[in-house]
Amino acid sequence: MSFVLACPHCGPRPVDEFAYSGEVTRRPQSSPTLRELTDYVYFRDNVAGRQREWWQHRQGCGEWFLAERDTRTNEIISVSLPKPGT
Amino acid sequence: MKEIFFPKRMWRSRGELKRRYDVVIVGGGSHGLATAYYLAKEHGAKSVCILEKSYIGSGASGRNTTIVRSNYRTPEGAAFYGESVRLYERLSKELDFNLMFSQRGHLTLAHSDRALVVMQERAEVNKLLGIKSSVVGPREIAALCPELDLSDRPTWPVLGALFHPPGGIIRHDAVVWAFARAADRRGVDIHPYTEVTGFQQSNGRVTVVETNRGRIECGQVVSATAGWSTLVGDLAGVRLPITTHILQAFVTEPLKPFLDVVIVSSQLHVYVSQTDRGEFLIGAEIEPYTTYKGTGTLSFLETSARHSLELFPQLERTKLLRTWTGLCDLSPDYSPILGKTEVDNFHVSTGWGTYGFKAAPIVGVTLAELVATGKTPELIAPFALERFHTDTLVSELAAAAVSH
Amino acid sequence: MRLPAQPGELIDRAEPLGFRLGEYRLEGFRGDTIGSALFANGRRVFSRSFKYHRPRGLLCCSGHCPNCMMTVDGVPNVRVCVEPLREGAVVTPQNVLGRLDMDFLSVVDKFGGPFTPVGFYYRTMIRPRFMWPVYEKFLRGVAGLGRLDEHAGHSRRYDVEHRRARVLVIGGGQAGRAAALAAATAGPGVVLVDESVRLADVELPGVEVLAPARALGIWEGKLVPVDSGTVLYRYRAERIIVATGTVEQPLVFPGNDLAGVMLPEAARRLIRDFSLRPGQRAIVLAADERAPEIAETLREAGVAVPRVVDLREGARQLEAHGRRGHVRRVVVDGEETKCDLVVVSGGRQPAYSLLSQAGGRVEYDESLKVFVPRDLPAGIEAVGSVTGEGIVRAEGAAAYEGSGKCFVCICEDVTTKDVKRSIEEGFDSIELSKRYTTVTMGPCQGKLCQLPSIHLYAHELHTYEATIGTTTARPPWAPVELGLLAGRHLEPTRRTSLHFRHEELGARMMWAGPWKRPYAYGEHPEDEVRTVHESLGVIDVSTLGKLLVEGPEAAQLLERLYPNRFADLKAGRIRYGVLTSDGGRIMDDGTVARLADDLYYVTTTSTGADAVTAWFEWWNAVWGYDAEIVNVTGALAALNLAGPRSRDALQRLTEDELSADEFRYLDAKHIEVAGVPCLALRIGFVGELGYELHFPSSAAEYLWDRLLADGARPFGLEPQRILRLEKGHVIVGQDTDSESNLLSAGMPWLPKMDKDDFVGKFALEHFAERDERELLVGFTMEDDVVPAEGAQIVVEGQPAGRVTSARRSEQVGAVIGLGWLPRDRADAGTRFEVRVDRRLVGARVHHGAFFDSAGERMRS
Amino acid sequence: MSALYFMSPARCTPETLASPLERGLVGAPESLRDLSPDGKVELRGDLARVGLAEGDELIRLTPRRGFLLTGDPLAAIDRSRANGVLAYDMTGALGGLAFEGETLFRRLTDLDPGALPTAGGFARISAILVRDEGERFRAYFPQELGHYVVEVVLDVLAGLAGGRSHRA
Repeated sequence: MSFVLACPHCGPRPVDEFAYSGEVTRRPQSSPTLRELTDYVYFRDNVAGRQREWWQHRQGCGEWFLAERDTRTNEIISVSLPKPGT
Repeated sequence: MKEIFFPKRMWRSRGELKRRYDVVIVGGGSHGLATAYYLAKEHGAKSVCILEKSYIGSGASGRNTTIVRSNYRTPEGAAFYGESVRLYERLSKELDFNLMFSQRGHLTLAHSDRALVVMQERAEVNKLLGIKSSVVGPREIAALCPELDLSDRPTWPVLGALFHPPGGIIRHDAVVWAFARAADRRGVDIHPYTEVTGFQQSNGRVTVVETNRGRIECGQVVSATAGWSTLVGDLAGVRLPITTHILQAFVTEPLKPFLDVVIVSSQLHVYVSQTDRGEFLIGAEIEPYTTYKGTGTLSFLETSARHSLELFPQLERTKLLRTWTGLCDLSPDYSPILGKTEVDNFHVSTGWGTYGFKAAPIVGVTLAELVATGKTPELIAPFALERFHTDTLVSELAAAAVSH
Repeated sequence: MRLPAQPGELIDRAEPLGFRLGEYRLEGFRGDTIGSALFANGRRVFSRSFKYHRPRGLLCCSGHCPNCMMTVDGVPNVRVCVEPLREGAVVTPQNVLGRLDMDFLSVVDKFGGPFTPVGFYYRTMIRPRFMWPVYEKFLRGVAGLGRLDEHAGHSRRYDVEHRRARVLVIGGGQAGRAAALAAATAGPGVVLVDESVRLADVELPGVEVLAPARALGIWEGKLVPVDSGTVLYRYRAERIIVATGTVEQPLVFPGNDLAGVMLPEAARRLIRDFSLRPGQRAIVLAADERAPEIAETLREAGVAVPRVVDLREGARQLEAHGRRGHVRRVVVDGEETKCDLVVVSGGRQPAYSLLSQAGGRVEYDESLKVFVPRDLPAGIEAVGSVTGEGIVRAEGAAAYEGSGKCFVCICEDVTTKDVKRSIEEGFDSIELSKRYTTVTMGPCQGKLCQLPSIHLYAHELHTYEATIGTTTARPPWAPVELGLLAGRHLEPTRRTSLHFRHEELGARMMWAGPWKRPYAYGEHPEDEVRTVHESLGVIDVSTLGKLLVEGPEAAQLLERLYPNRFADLKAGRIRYGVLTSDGGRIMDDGTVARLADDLYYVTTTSTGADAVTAWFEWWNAVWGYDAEIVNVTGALAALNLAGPRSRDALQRLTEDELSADEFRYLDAKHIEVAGVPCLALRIGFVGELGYELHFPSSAAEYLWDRLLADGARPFGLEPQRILRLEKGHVIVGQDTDSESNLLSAGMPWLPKMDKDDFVGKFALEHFAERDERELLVGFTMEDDVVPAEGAQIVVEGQPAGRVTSARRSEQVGAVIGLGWLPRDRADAGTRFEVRVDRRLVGARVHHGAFFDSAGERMRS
Repeated sequence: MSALYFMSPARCTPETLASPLERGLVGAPESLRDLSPDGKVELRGDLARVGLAEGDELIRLTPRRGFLLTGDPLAAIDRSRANGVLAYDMTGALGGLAFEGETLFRRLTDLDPGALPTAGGFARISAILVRDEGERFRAYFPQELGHYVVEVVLDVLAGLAGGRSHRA
């Protein structure tokens, strides 16, 4: 068990209940160059610091949400529900 | 041998930074030190330094589970690691330091027929490349490792295994120290507690390395900083396809010899070996989320203890003594990223996931050649960073999960 | 042997317990530890040391050091000083060649010194190379401590219990008890954990006392696992108060490891807890203020104390000598005293480990000369001597001079000479030297050697302890049995509603992803294949992932998730779909049936259900279509009824019309079968006329029984694999891997590139512009050999491709398969070679199905 | 007729139905009760608009996702859908087990027994946990894991009773 993550609906739960889906990326809008595409598919900021990332409360309510976490300390700064289409 | 009676310094004590080095290697782990050593030995490089932010071997080199093997899935990977094992076999003698390379055989267990197929594929690729590797059934496993629970009692009974006789364990710290000593004796300056804080560039080349102890002009730069390679890359403006994760391991209290071979189970996400000191060394898979915080997790201890006992129920009253974590740089295809980048004289060794230690000597040989000649050796050409721009990956994923 | 009853002694003299030490039968009392009982029987040597095999006796008597490790009832490395005595216990010494008091391996101690300095193994046994395995075998043999019983295991039951505490107090000394009582005034939920058996009966109003039990660490989220023997209590606390006190530190001087050299607490426990006299004639050596108090305790127990040395007065030379490992005399600055007990106090080091794990900083306190915890994280507090409070500064040499081996680290047999040598050799940081000398890496994990070794480093390097710093404190605080961490061994196993029917029918069950599935029902899977071709087979496909996608924008969602088109699919019709990643790689496949304008029924592979559900949900969280995704995998059983007789057989169980005109290939219909409402899909993975029935899982056994009674013969996964291979159907994840895409895997017809967008479209656009290096194609073997799945396709001696599926097919009359071939060898009819059992066997590329290539049978 | 009528065990002839826990619970203590046949409906949409019948129990997982435990799932589905809330019959999807004892609960899950009902980790799988009066609990979990759950619960009970395993 590692750090505790607060699900927007269920509250604080051990991180093992959640699925992690990586840092928030920007999908190219239309027919990107190969370079733009591979940058989106493979390359990551991988910051040591505050990172916006996707989580799903897989073992609980099932919601996908966004968290802002400091990757140096695993401190969760905030969680929020996604605003689709943005 | 005579150093037993007449102790001699392994390396010079930390000196002042010189104003300029031809080659600046960032990272004083097995990769950086090996590169420095081969640069000096094979290419006569006279002006090489290592910058290490902590003590040498403080990162992944000193935190791995010391397993060495070459039974990879891709022909590119198997050929590369095959050469690494061959180098390791000669290394104690070459460096006159006993690395205690214990080639006691490596068994990757299959608990499903799907896993057996993947092993079959690895075995076939390996055989074609001259690497000893074969799929064995329960009877042969029992002969190789009578201690293993091969009954139907476990939730995931053992169906077969990939047997790799040259695989084994090596004393990881000794590899670091032996390379450091050899590099030092050939004139490489090792600067521990020296952290890189920036790079100055002109005309697409790094010209100056800035550190917490001052600046260095440089000819070429090699970054071999597992765990932190994204951050060092960022300083040079080189974006990498890397995420950073923790990997954990633990040892038990020492026991008399019990387990000779190295046992790995991808299904159970656990690998078990017994060190020459008698400790059982047990590791698992990386944590799924990215982090730079090197604290371990209780669930890792619980899960890997449970899974180890599925394989070796005899260990139930054996006591866990010490745990640790290390940072891993994960690449999208589970193959390393090695060689040139878009900054002309900035080279990387990264993306090793959990496999970096196994490759130290061959990384040293090939990166030294690249730095010295400017040409990418054929053995590492498939692992160029560029493959992620051209989308031609070298996927070890099918063989991955846990394959230590 | 025992002293008169001491106040508060733990032993019950009315209840003697018999036990064995090797061939001797000995006796102790209930309440004794094995260690105290052995001591009462005159035993002074308990073990042999790790490297030099020196005789070792009780040192800490607190379960920290390895000196009393023995094998008890077959369990190695038991610290007998804290292990309760049981009737009939069998105790055997370990790490001994011979007897405890006559260990042949102690030759290493006598003569090995100059040959075996620190790190000697790195310098030796290098040449000749072929001898190393022989040397190594010897090295391994002499290393290690206890011997594991290879037949042990499953001897104990371990459980895990999750608990919560408002306030968790760790350590039941004065400070801990006071803190617990104070916390209890604010309400319930206060728990106090202590290692001592003495706390077991202590009553503190409003406090739950858990003892003897040991907090193993403080993990993120204020998670504290507590070891109580066979139950691991996982506490989640709102507030944690650490009151772990201090650990007594030994002194470093020649002979400091002889049996009879003890820490004050060891002597005190022997006297107070077990009414034992720790020796007859004692010398007290203290670097702190405790010398008079220790001497007083000893004298009260009838021990003669001829000499009490306060080391703060500046002794320089100090050494102990012994005979056969027992201390006999001590020399201080040239003055010799005979004795059989030396009680040493090197001061007390706060037991800060838990605080440090929790994120607290550890700092050297120059005035106290110990490391103290600072800057604790929120919700974590420290009280009592663990903070440094009440500790008196200890003054003494980092190491006393004299002749003989002088141990900094008892566990690992590391001497001051070793440490000095490591520094000389360049291992000049605490972490480097620790790795080289192994100081602090033994069973006590630095409890007794970290502070002394840091003093020594500081002294040798002419620097300050604060500069040297400590090594990282990592959990666990004390060694813990793997069994306790593991807990119960049961693992989730998914079983279909028909699992027990399969078992009753004698199916060989196998793991398929997270599911158990029948491999085949008999010895000959080909018989089951024949049944499907000739008459009627039925397979349990309940493991298929099943998803509902419903809502006004369900069509748009699927249209964007899949490369092919689903918006134009008519209600009641089915279409095959493949999911790709945004990198264009194949992820999963299955069928999509449109049940109504705004309702789709999606199937996935058996292992893909959860991942595909999460994948759909994630994309929809990004896009926000008005559509719901509901995973109904477990709600529905699914049976695939296949074979030329399937229509007739099914028709007998339903009143709904099944004729070829009414119920066409790729139709989805609601029918009622034997009183069970079903969604029937006319699809044909196995290539014969077939119906896939999806219906409530609770009716599975009933419907299965009815179908079998009507003549359907069950077939398993293996026959299904043969059947689909005959059709050239791909199994995603077997024939494809993480790099396969729709173009290379032979499905260029599938993606609809004129759609505005779909996941993977951008990548496919680029794939279309390049030539794939390799292609997935079918093949037939020239000989009747079946290559292993994974076999290599060889071109000029090099691996050039691989077989992903291969089976012998009666129907085709040949060995057939699928595999990846280089593009220039992938044309139909091209000959290539596969490596089978060390030889190369020819094969020819075959495109399309191997059998009924027009698909007439499944459409019939 | 709803396009999803094949989801509902209630539309099957009653004698065709079986419970996933049936075999596992043979000989089990009476404190364990099989709730698998009870009606369970998954709801998607504005939960405030769900009309509840007497005895219906609504478990809210998110503002737009909930479970309805109901004696008459068919009626509940019709009512919900009429109110614009999507409803799915999950009666066959979820096994259900009632058990007693907070210690048993604590040996199965890290969830806070004071914060039920909720969904979360339970016996290394995912479940919905409900607390009834006193120390009585209910768990609902994927039916394909039903045998496993019963095995785990019986095993823990054996441990609490001082035994080694319910099989040994």
